Amino acid sequence: MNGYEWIFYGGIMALMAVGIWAILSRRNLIKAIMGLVIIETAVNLLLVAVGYVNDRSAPIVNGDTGLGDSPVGEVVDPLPQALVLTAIVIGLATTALALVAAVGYFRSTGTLELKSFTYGRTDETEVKE
Amino acid sequence: MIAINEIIGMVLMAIGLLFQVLGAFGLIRLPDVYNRLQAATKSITLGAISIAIGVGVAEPTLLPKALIVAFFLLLTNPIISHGIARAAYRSGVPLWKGSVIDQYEKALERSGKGGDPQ
Amino acid sequence: MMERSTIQRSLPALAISILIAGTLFLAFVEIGFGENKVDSEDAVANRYIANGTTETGSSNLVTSVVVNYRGFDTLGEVTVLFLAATGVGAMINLLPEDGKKRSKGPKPSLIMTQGGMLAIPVIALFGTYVFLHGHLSPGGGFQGGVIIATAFLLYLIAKPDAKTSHRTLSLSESLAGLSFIGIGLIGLAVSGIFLDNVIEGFGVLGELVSGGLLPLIYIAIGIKVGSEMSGLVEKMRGDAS
Amino acid sequence: MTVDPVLLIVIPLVAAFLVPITSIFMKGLAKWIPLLGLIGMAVVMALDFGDLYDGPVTSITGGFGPPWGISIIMTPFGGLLATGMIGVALFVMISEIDGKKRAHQTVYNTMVMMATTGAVGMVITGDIFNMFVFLEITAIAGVVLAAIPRDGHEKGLNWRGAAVYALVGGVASFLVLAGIALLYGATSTLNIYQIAERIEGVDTFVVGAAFLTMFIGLGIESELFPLNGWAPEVYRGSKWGTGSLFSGVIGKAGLLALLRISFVVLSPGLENGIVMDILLWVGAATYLFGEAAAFSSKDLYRVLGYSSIGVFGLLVASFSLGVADGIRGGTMLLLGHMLAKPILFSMMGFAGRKKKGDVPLSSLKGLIRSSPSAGIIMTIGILALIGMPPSPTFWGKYFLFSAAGSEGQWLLISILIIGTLFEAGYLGRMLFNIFDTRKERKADTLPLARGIMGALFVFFIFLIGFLPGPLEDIITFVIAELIDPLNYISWGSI
Repeated sequence: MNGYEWIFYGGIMALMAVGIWAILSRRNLIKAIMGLVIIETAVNLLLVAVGYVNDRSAPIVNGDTGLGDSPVGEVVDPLPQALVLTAIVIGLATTALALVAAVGYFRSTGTLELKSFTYGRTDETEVKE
Repeated sequence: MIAINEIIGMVLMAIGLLFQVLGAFGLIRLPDVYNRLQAATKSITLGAISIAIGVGVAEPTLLPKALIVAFFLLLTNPIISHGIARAAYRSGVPLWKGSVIDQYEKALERSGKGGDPQ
Repeated sequence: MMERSTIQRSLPALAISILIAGTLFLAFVEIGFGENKVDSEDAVANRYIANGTTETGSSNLVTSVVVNYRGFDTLGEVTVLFLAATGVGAMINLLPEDGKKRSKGPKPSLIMTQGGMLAIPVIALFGTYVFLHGHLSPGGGFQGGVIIATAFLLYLIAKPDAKTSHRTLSLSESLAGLSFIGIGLIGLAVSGIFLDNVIEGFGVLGELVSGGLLPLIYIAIGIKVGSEMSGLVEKMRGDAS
Repeated sequence: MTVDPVLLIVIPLVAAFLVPITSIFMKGLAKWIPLLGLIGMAVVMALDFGDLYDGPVTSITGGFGPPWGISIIMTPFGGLLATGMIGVALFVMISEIDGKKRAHQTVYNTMVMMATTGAVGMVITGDIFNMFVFLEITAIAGVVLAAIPRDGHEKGLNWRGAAVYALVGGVASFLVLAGIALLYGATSTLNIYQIAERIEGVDTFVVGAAFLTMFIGLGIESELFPLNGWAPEVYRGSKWGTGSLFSGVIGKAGLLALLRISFVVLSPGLENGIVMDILLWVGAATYLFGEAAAFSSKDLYRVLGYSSIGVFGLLVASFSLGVADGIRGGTMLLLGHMLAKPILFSMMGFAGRKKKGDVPLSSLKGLIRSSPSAGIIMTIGILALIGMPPSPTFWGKYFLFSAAGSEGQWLLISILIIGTLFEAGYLGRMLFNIFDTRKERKADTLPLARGIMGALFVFFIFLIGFLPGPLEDIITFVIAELIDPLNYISWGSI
């Protein structure tokens, strides 16, 4: 326990709470998608935070970081950074598809409001036999 | 003992940070798109360049890279903000009602409808 | 003044979000921040940090994890991007007409065209640099590909009437994806393990030619991501015109 | 004979990347490339299936064994499920071959194949982050599938379904990722078997939080109550094939992931039995909710959608009883549902294909006379879903009831009976409509491919119903995987 948990994890979880809250309470699709993006950001930050090791540098050995050499064995955990790379791409794909679906919903109904997120709504049309 | 270049770098970074904060503040407080663009480009470009050079001064190995970053910020930021402002104007975003002058409208009139004043 | 129904929805939502985020927060505080877990023999990352450079020949350890130790994930990631590009294209074709006539906008101004043309080659060069040096410096195929796609986007902004070849884009996308899988299948054929780095001892650590098959895979990824993101931009333009 | 199971993933990916090239040079061929990919998967699966009788089939990727690289562990449970998924996908794709030109057929076929690939990947991978990647492949293919409307159906419901699923699925997957970050922080590893090994040393609260995120995330994917609000929207607006894929492939993959993470990985780290209890009652509630909602719906697509939700609840409940007979019953129910539901979706899609908008129950009216083959196949499908002997569902419910009885779970039994009554109610109404020949209806021939696939699945229903014996060896492994985490741990550490 060194106090940093409160700053990093607290900030990340505040973001997460904002995102979940936005999705649950807003019926406007665009606002809900914003909530989704905020959650993505929070989780990506979370992964990087989990991999951090105090007083160590970027996981590039003898590399061209401009900050001098990082000797073997003296770097932070590279695995979560690799996972974040994947998670970012996945987040991008999800957001793009959600946005196109929102455009489609808007064009076919003229509104971005999801009237009801739940079941039981019937607007069955009479079908001609 | 902190080296003199580090102090200069720190000061530059602090100035840059100040401009960044002011820019962000302006982005929230100013009334319309065009005014907000002012805050978003002028003060934030200055802030970013100042931070970049500050980093370069404090850590001399990074100076060439910092200068390149500053150069490209200087090149791209004004172009893009110009593009955004123009697109906003062309798609009919209104000016703030307290605006006193609209030179682009006059230029458009002078060059004929739909034409492009160069 | 919020409507009544908004408040009714907001409060339970607030409760749920605070519950989830709060639980996670307490759990992560329990795990701790910045503690050194990677030096213990149990951690998988211990091997990546200690032997990553010798086992894969890449000085960027993130690259060695992304392309070599966990290359299968990266294949999945490329597939996700491919699916997103295909899916967005298909969904844009499915979009109903909204009845609005879109007039062609005015030409971009001189500043935009000239400034864009000045920046595009530099950006494209930088993107290529980033994915070619993925095993040496920060960055790699994904980042490089995205940078190249920004050059393409800038080109479309500077010259909205420019003709782009959809054919070339999807051809390079497909071929890059197939060559990624092909490199993996070489491993399967030679040593019986998919995506095995069969020539890992090749080259000197820290130089451009090193890391075995790793740079080749990252080049394929770079080309694939670049053409996919460009294709995405191009499809969206097709809708707007 | 053993083939590297990684080919189950690689072959469809090659096919997917080939689609753009083919559509440039040979446009007519492009829409059948995904079918070739699926057939390739089926061949690999058929070659590997025999080995599942001796235990899991494993493989490593990337040149490093577990825990450093990503390993593939096709347990007999995963293999059985993967076989069923590939079967459902083939059913969906082949049934559409009828010489008619359909819009967006290439994209639809590609997405069907990729959703199946992602689902198969989720059940055979041995790495928790890799499972997340495959979950995303499935979810993204699912969004695109949900956005493709039925032929001639233009009401915007497909967009609503796609948007809602994209949102909810996105939240689900990022909660799963947060859970993965938590597990990685706590155990410093990503391999499922190794997390299971180390979970007992982890703080109970951390494991509980991981269970919370995993339960919400994977519960959304497997349509568990109360996280299933999105599902009827998707079923309602999309094609019948999309409905069968969501109920037979995508949801099933989420289900197995949820069961594996809960029972194999997290359960030993928590207080004894609490995970089972939670899942048992969530499953029972889902069953009751799904069947009741199906009973009171009028649109056939939604009836079948809610019915699938109910079955997911039933499956979770029977697997979480934690006794051998419960798991045996669950496996049989799983197979029965995977065989019967696509038949119902397909025949219902055929009967209601001329309807714009929702498809009412009355569109089945007189099906037995207008198209006798469709009527007979659908009748058998309905009876198999209720659990008439001899069908897999009959065996499933038989084992489930005996397991619940021997455990003394009388509340569960009464819930099961009430749910089954609801089920019989709406399925009976469908039967009644099929045999209602009072009104004349024009003759309607079932397309050949659709009829053949339906008959094939009917054949499988009878085969498993009459001869459940040969599956017993595999079911033994299923029970071993879910009851004792040590089995999975020993399979995983190759």
